[in-house]
Amino acid sequence: MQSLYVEGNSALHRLSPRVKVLSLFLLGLVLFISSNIPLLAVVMLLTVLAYRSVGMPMKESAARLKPIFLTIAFVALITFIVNPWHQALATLLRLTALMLFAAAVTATTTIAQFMDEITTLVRPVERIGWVNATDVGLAVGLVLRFVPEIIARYHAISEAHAARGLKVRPTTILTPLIILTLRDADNVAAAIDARGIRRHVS
Amino acid sequence: MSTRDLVLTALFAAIIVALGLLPPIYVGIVAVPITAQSLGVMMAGVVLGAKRGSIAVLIVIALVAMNLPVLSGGRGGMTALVAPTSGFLYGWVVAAFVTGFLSERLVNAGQSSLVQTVSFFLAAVIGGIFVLYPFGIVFAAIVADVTLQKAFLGSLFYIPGDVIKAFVAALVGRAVMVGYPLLPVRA
Amino acid sequence: MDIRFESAGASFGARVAVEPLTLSLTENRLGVIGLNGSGKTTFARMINGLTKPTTGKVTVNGRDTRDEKTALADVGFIFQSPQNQIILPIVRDDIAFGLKGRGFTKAEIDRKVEMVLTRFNAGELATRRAHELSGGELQIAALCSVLATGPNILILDEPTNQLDLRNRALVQKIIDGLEENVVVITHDLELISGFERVLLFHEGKLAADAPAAEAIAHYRELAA
Amino acid sequence: MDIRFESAGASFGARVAVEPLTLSLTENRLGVIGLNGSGKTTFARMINGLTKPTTGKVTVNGRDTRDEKTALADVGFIFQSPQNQIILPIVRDDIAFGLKGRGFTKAEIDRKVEMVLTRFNAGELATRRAHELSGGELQIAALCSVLATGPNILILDEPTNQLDLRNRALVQKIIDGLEENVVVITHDLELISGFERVLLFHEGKLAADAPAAEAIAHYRELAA
Ligand SMILES: Nc1ncnc2c1ncn2[C@@H]1O[C@H](COP(=O)(O)OP(=O)(O)OP(=O)(O)O)[C@@H](O)[C@H]1O
Ligand SMILES: Nc1ncnc2c1ncn2[C@@H]1O[C@H](COP(=O)(O)OP(=O)(O)OP(=O)(O)O)[C@@H](O)[C@H]1O
Ligand SMILES: O=C(O)CCCC[C@@H]1SC[C@@H]2NC(=O)N[C@@H]21
Ligand SMILES: [Mg+2]
Ligand SMILES: [Mg+2]
Repeated sequence: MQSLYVEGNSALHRLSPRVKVLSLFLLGLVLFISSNIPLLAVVMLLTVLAYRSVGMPMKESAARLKPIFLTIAFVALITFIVNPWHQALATLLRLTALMLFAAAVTATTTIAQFMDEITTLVRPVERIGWVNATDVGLAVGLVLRFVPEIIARYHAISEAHAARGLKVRPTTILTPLIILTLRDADNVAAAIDARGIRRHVS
Repeated sequence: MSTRDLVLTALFAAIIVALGLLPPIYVGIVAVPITAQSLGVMMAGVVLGAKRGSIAVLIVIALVAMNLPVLSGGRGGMTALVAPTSGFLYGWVVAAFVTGFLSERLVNAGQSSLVQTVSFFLAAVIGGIFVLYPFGIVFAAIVADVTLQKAFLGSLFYIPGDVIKAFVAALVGRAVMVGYPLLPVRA
Repeated sequence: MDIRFESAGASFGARVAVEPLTLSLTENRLGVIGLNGSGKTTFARMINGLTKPTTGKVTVNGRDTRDEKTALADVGFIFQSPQNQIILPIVRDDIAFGLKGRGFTKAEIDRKVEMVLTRFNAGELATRRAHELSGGELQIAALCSVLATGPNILILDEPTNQLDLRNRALVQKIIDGLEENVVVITHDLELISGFERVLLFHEGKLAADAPAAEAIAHYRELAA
Repeated sequence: MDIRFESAGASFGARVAVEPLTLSLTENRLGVIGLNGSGKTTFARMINGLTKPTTGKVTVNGRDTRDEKTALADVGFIFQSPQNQIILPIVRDDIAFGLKGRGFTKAEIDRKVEMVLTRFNAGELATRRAHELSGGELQIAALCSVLATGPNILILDEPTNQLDLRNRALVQKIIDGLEENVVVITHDLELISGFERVLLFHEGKLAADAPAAEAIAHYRELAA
């Protein structure tokens, strides 16, 4: 989830978030169903263009995608070993296209827009009475907000280890990380209440 | 759901997502990676309890369904929802629930630190291995079209790592109980 | 403003944070001072209902805080660590976020956001990311988010924390200029030195309720 | 202490946080002041090697910080937000934790923990939960953890943040009484008003390097 919002004013930035979120969803479906290689290749090329259009410098965009590419390469390799080659190629194209498009959408959609779209999407389900659409939107927004914060905390705590000459170990990182983020979360919850953001519950 | 519970579940969903930034490790020719995210699932159960822990996992699955690259190695979307890995993914909901359920019953503040740690460990092993693996194995066998036996043998690869993760989750659970007690308000 | 504490106190388990106290607060400016851990933040949270009294009751403009499930909408609160209070990463989005679900149209929300940014001369903050802001800018962004919803009472918990002389002066100027009723909790005594009413807390009890000079003098004795 | 900056500067991407500067610091007490974002924290982090210079070099007691993989062990650092620095949840455990793996026996570690707690008159903090401590208590717990390991130079980044008058005076007394070499970064000018050498940063550059009174006067002009 490193691929967070990138400032800019590209066509994708201006495109309605609803269209983006829906087409991401639909693309996932279509790519999943089809295994027609020429079609997949064309779609993949289109997603390359979409991703390039966001306007990130080449170096940054490559850095963002590197870990994902490695995974895709590996999954394709496994598929290649146990399946016919064209299936492996289809997997490679499919995953690459999806990844690029997901990266392009997350780079051009703000958290606020995501929250609004999800709230609208979930609204019909609300009738069952299981979930509250506003809460689902809020929860998703909070996840997107917390991820970079957790990473920043992780860096702060490993620096604290370094400053005291201590080795970084999973438990000595995780314990303070979780306690500190829990405390932050409590403060965020208090702020949400103080700002009257979840007034539908009262 | 109180605002606090909502925020805490979102926090643990975010912790699971963040653990996905650690690169997944693929062993052998099984298309299911060893991932740090299952540690996040165990911790969600241990720290938040059954209800909030399993909702945290559901939020992650909702993000996957939106095609967001939140699983280890940047995966998401249909290709992650109907794949050899997906049984584990759905099983995570139950795993977090069972881990949380057992933690809530087994652990209380009056016990010695050893008892607490061992109980959290057991809860994480039962939820995160015994309950989780059947989901993963059956689903993998169906999707990848291999025999159950083969899928079962393949899943043995994960045991050492998952036992270590259960242990880490237990230490974290115990430390949180000492340093930031949430258990009294669990339920 | 009209805040009443009627034998209202708050405890966390065995620890009493604020002992039962009876007070009526109607001043436009109120200062709150005291040693670390003396109960200032807890007292302030009782005003907006974030902390419910464990004994007695608190009413704000006639409403009992215990009757409201969540915090009172007409009491704005700037927290001791404002970075946790900014919920969405982009300042403009965050301000707008607090206005949603209140029956405003999108256009009205946008207008209100612009208005509050203009009020604090903070238009250039609109598109900035909250986590990149300096301490002073963050404080101002938090103020905008809270004031956009039009609270009648504003509580500021240590608003000059970490600020340099310049940002401190800016915050002081903003506080002095607010039309809203303001409650300021602070260790920065200059900030409240002109206030007519200052509460001094000590170990959860009210040790003074007096004009600034007197309360500050008493505080200095306690701290010595 | 013997800290040398030789045309040492630090940038983050395109943003220059500290412009290349050449300095030799040998005083037992050093103050660092400046506006928010002027580069004070970055400068301090360059001293213990948490931030490596992107140009030039920094040596501390003769060692080049670039040669050390991690931060220098003989430079203790109290962070601007000390809660990040406490690694284990209980104060006593945290102090002991920093001493592990240095070849001490369990008994020696326990003795050292007691010693440092006694030194700061903080015995009652030993069994407290770090996240529940008030600002002042947290600052003192962080000091204990760092000083237990016996650093030769101690860097304090805004140590009086959030503190009441009493804790502020306590921290001031502690700083004055430390035998260690001390670098204090602060917006609380009184804290460094007796220092013979104070560095004033402005937009990443050294705007003054002078006795306290002179540097402070210059700072006030900048902030006006
Ligand atoms: N959620 C909580 N759980 C347990 N104890 C708490 C809680 N909140 C506050 N306290 C305790 O209540 C007392 C009063 O705390 P409070 O935060 O109101 O102090 P304060 O005057 O604002 O202090 P400071 O100047 O350090 O901000 C302290 O002893 C504190 O440890
Ligand atoms: N890790 C980083 N990445 C990018 N920019 C940074 C980073 N750390 C600091 N900066 C920038 O470098 C400049 C100097 O920051 P620094 O933290 O040193 O300031 P400071 O003088 O300590 O300010 P304050 O008084 O607010 O603590 C600021 O513009 C800051 O935004
Ligand atoms: O990323 C996914 O799509 C789900 C991965 C599931 C991996 C499972 S969880 C239990 C077992 N332990 C591991 O480390 N990996 C597998
Ligand atoms: Mg307080
Ligand atoms: Mg700083």
